[in-house]
Amino acid sequence: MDKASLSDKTGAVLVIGGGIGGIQAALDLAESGYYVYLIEKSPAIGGMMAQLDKTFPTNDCSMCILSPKLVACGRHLNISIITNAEVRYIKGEAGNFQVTLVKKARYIDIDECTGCGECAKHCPVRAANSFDEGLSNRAAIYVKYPQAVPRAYAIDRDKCIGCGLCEKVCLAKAVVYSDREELQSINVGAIILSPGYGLPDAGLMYNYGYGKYPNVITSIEFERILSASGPYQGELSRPSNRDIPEKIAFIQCVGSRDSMHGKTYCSSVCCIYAIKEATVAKEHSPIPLDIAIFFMDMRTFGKGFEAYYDRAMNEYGVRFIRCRPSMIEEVPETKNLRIKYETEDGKLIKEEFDLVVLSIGLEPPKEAEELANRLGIELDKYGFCQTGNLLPVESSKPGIFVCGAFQGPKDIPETVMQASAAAASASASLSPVRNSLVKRKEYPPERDIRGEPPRIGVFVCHCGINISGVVNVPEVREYAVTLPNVAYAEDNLYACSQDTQERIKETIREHNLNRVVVVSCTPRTHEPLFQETIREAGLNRYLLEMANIRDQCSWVHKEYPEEATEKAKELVKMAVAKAKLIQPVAQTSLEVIHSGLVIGGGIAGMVAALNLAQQGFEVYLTEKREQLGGIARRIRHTLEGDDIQAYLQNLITRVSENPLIQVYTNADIIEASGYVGNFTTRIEAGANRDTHELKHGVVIIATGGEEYKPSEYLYGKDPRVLTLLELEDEVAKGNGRIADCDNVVIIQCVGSRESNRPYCSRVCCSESIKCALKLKEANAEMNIYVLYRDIRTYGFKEDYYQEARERGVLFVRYEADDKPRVETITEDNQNLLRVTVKDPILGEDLVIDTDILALGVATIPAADNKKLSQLFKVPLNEDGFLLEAHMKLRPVEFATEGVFMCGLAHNPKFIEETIAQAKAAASRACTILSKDVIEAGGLVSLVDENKCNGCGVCTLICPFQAIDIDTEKKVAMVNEVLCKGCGACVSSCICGAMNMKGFSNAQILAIINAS
Amino acid sequence: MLNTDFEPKILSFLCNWCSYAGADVAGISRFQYAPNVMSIRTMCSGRVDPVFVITAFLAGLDGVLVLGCHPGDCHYLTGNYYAEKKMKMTKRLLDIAGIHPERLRLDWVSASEGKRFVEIVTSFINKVKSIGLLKADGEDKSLRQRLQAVKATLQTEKVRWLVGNEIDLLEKGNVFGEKLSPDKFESLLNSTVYDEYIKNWIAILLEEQAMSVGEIAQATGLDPKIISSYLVDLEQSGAVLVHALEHRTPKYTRK
Amino acid sequence: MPDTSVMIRDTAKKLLVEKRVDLIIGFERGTLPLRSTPCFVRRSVEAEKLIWNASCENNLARYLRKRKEKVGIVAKGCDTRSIISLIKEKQVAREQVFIIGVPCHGMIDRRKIEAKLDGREILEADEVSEKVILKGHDFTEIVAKEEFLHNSCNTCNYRNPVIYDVLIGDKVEENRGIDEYGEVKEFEAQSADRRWQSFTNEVSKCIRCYACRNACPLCYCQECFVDSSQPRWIGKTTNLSDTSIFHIVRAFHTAGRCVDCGACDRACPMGIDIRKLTKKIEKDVKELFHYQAGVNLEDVPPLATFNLGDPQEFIK
Amino acid sequence: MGINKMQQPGQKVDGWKPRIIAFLCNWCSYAGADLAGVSRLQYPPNTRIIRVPCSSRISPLLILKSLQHGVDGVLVSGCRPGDCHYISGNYVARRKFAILNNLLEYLGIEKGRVHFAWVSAAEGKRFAELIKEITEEVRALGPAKELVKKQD
Repeated sequence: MDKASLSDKTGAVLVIGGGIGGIQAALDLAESGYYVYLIEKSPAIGGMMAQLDKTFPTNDCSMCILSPKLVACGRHLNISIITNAEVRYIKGEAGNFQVTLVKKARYIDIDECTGCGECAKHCPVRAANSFDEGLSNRAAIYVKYPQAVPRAYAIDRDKCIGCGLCEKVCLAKAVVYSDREELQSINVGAIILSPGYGLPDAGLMYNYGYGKYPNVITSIEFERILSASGPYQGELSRPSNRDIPEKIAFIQCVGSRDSMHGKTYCSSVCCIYAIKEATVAKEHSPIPLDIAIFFMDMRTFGKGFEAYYDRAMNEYGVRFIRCRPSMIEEVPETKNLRIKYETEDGKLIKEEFDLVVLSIGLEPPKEAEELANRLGIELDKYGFCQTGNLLPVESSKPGIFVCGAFQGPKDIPETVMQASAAAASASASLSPVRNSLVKRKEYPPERDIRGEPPRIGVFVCHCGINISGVVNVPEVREYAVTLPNVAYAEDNLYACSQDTQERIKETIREHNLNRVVVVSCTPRTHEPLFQETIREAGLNRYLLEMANIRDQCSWVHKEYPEEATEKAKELVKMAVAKAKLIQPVAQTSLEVIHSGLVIGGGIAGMVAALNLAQQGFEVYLTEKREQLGGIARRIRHTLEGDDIQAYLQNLITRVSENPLIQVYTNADIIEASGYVGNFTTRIEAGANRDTHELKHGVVIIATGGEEYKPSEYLYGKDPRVLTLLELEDEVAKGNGRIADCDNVVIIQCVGSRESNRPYCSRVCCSESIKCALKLKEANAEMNIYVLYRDIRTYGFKEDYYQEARERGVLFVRYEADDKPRVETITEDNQNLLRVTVKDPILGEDLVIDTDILALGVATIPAADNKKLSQLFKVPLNEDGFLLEAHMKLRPVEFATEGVFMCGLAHNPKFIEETIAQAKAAASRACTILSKDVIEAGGLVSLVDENKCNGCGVCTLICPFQAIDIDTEKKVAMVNEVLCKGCGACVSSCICGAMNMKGFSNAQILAIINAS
Repeated sequence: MLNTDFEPKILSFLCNWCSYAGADVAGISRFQYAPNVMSIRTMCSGRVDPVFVITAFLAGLDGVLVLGCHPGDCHYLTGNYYAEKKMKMTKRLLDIAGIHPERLRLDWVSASEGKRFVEIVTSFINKVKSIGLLKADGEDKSLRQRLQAVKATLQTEKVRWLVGNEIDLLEKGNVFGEKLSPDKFESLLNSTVYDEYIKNWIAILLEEQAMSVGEIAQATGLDPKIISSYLVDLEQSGAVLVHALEHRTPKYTRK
Repeated sequence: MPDTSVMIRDTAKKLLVEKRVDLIIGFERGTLPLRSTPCFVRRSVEAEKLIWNASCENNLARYLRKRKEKVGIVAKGCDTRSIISLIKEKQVAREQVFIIGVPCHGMIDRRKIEAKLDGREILEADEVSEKVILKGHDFTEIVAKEEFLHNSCNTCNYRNPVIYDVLIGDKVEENRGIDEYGEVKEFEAQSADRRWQSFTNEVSKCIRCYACRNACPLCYCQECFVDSSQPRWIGKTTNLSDTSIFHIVRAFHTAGRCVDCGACDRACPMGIDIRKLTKKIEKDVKELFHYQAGVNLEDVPPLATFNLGDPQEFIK
Repeated sequence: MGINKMQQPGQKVDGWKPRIIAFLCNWCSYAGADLAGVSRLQYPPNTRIIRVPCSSRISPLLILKSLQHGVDGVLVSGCRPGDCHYISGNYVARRKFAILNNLLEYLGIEKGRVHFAWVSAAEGKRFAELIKEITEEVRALGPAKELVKKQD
């Protein structure tokens, strides 16, 4: 690349779609030195995830984990969120696109709107609330959901009749009827598509009674019903009469694996979300529920999913019925639903349910085609974004990347991984112009307030009438003046308005204030704003305290104005008592070593290393074996037909030739120390076992996985028994003996989904279909039997399952407690390899004398994981795979900052998934490497060395490994870079030596005493 | 069948400048009319708040007559136009509540039309007679509840705002500068009034006792699914909550 | 079988002579009958002072912290459990201590004997196997030792040292068929009012002398929360609320650490039933988290860890 | 100035209103309380919320100090298991609270003075209801008696 074209690039990225994928990509990029435009077609970011109640397989509250990300995005100096916006057209090419956006009129000034909701209360229009899937109603002026970012209302022009009442009641003067659709032109170097997915049309579901019968609902409607902030406030009830549905049926594969409607792919997530909804419903319900899930194959292939499935069945007693019901009809008197189905052994059953939930599939987003046309990218035959199998986040047009369900149905962690991967790809292509467009804020020097007695300024907000409609604000202000150390108090119509910020700054100077108490709304949304204001006035940002007299007072005590006023005063008193004790908090900067260590030289490690190098960082790549390549050396091609050996050779060459990558083979990690930004790792490598001491800012663990060596089914005892990888190798070598076989049997789930190894190995179903198809290619006459428990060809791999069946591969299901039997017998002087399996449909034994028996064996974690988990203080799960910080939103990182993972070390997965995850790990790592310094400090713990006895309880308690015992002084030391400020160590400290800035014992005690 | 054994109690609101003067002329002219009409003088027919009308019904009156100046003659230029909109909406609401809308009549009587005054009064009395007694101060609890729901609906700001701005919205245009078609306005007003009325009705029913969706449906004669939908609104605004669970059926109540 | 005291002396001498330890902590005879007192032996000749009898009640683990030298310690079952707690809390390094484990038959509670003698002064006391011969001015009484043991000894399940480097004599039989938490259960069975009444009665006796704290081998905070002025947690007078909180918090501090050696109980000059609190916490820790303090070196202290399935019925 | 500071502890006075301190973790329960506000769900005004980063920040001593100060009820609420912003803070807290809860009951401190709860960021309604429930429970108990510090 020549210099001129380098400088032509633009250091900004456009992210289209504000769901969790877009949010993650935006945060990664903004943290890595790029300016991000995040556009969202609706009035708020959050996407589908905001609609979910809980998330599998941990049943975490979706909003609890999403909302901090929303807020982080909303506050980021280098993310510009543009809502109600779409792309009109683009010009230019990778590195420099000119994008024209169209911003629909919102009719609300986002900066002025306080989100109080007075307008919606009065609006005369009642419209279906699509956030609740029409199960509740909203006004024509509305906020998408209570936690929305931006938390500003919008007017639905289709519903609004323009009566003007909202303007009349809005005291913030945020309503702007003159707002018009606008075009905005932006320049970006790359584009990331994350428009999410669509849901099937009602028409597709009509056959199931949807739209006809009120008690037939979609899974997303059921999700809203379960949600505590949903239409029924989390009370499980059915729409027809709000009774609790005692008997619920889930019907799987609605709009998936459905050739009638041209949706032959599997939507990948429905099995597991149905299990989630079933178990959550059981937990929610005050009365026992009977829940049945009608399914074809139970596809719980993700990390921890199989155990989740198992719990649903055995602990929660969810009934799993392997059948697609043939008919659903309503019982008119009760509005119950009668389902007719056939059991596996052919019995016809009619059963009545109170509620039927359709587990609907994921479709391409409705706007996919238009978007593709405008951007000039290709879609696949289903309308999802076309990507190369081994280039999972690259669209057909250079410089445009894709992530999430637009690329194919997938769950949240896969989406988050792809989002980070897309960010990594975009970042790699733009690294020369990193940091060229980001904004940095300059502040006046901080005033030294040491030695000054507290002089507190109190600002009491009316919030229009939101507070003062209930609380007597002037009375609160007058009361505040009487409190000790309060030097000044005033009340403001809106504390958060721009003119009040100026007013606060002026007042700080005029009255020489050194602490500020803002008495208004919740610090969760407004603290940063006021912190910023006082910082601009030269005060340390931690010299702020807030009293929440709106969300937690005036809004919730409308009927009791006097008591609300009393409460408000007391909240002010409590805040002032704390404010008196707050101190400036210094933040220190620690330098970051701009290099990374990648452990493991398989595809995962190499892709991660290469991406880091492309992003301009030095990389040490260690591989414990002699050669790079890992387990992929044994894989010839993918199910989709990609040539893995060619890919691998190319990758090895690129890694080996990259000047920024230093490869160590035959390498072992001996010792590791340090923390994020500043690790030191000692390795022994090479034939001579030379010791190297590596200094690096981040670590990526990509130690890979291994093939389970079975003891089952005569493996190792009879040469005709092979693992799938061995069979693949034989086929690829063109072993004539194999092509001549009459019969081949493949047994699935060997060593997986067993009590001692309960997880699903995810890839084996597709691998066996891959082999079966190859064998059919070699010899179409061959009889191939696949003995399986569930066929888990999720996503587009389902098509290959169909193909295999069409080409005559026989699939025979067996039960876990009635496994196939394999024996060698001699008959007619022939040594036969005999497989016997019970055919569940015929109920009889099927006996096959096979020429080859291939085993779909488990993928097991690398033996090294254990050692590395100890060296880098990161956890393993029960199965021995590395355990991420959060199953949903932090799939490649650990609680220990600066340490990341990818590939089979995390869980069994396909190569394309490994590639995406490796890039994701690189992306997350670059958010650290791209900074010169890491800010440490803030509201963190601190140790009183005089009180500490070094007992070490805090080091055990700390989830972030932020505390160590100083071996010399025998006292605890807090690493301020790692400490996240939860305070668990403070309350756990035996000797009272731990304390915490911003929430010190003295401060909390002062609040208690002021209450 | 006409029941003539009773005399309905009628309240009339007379505008100061035309109708009241018209009634005076009727008196001066010694035109005779039935004695069961009480009159209240207002400065303008536009002053007659629909809430007054419902309050009158609740107080036991059987018919309410609102009389103002002829269109174009209003002393305050447009007061009678507003009166027309308000009464139209009130009648609609009465109809929704199952109360004969013709118990309320708006008409025009000029200062000189003594005879017309008597004719209108007489025909209105006869009309109300033909409809029958309302007796909302009597035994019929459901009637009172429905009237209360109507009254509450008439007190909501959104309903008053729409009615008060109807003329402007239709003639001058809305905040976006578009003139609304009468049909569009009508249908919005209808549905707003209906939604508010049903919600108020449910809330009033639940004030008395906790009820399930089925019981509310029975009391209102509406489909349970529709009740369920309005309950969502009421729950979200905090007006109604689940009181208790009877086996699997939740019962709702006011706070 | 040779006398335990003799064996302790021999072991101590040997350890000092071989310079395997720099200091032996053990017991010597006290100045009054039925009393022994901790002694610190640095030279082998001094080892002759060392004794062992049923008045060696003190928990010597109390003296182990902050020593630079290598220490040999005479330790009963409860002492070894305290040592384990201290090792886990990094206050003592295992390799720094040489544990001379002594199986224990229980220690005599002088207060119980004094109560029996009803004010008569003991001038001499001799232990003869399971009996104690008490002599005064004008009396001699022979009592069975087991009737006068400390409460904590009566419920003890670890009479034998849990860890040791050398064991003196043979292991003794552990208590059998005792309900360790009998008293706690009895208390639990009372009405809430009664319980509060008893608790208040007990703590109202407290004179805030902190003897309990000072005797406890695990109360080693540099600054106890009652002495803290930043922040001032509680008042220093005998105000009932302050005193109650002192006792509750001190008890809570021992959660998962207390081995029920009874040192606090013995130290209290006002006879407050401190074990009523600590024993309850011990019981709960065992029932809720399946943890017992000082029984092995491996388990993570219960309040420094968690299980996903920990009990939470009390949480709404 | 507290509403019931004028009276002696332990006395039930007409019109007496219980006072409750609620320690809420910033990420879930405090957010849940905010959501109750945004949703305008009404609950009694007797509770004073103290925001802390995590339920694990709350030590038994802070709870005892609240009781000593004279509040009639204490609530400690954190994220539901699995939701903790700090990964495991609520699990660590749960153990401490289990011991404390048992101990307080053991000492005869009335059940219903000290409450523990999990409230997620989506549970505005639950928060409002929880406060109602606790307020009622505490109201039924009357003014706090045990542990309240009387000036000597």
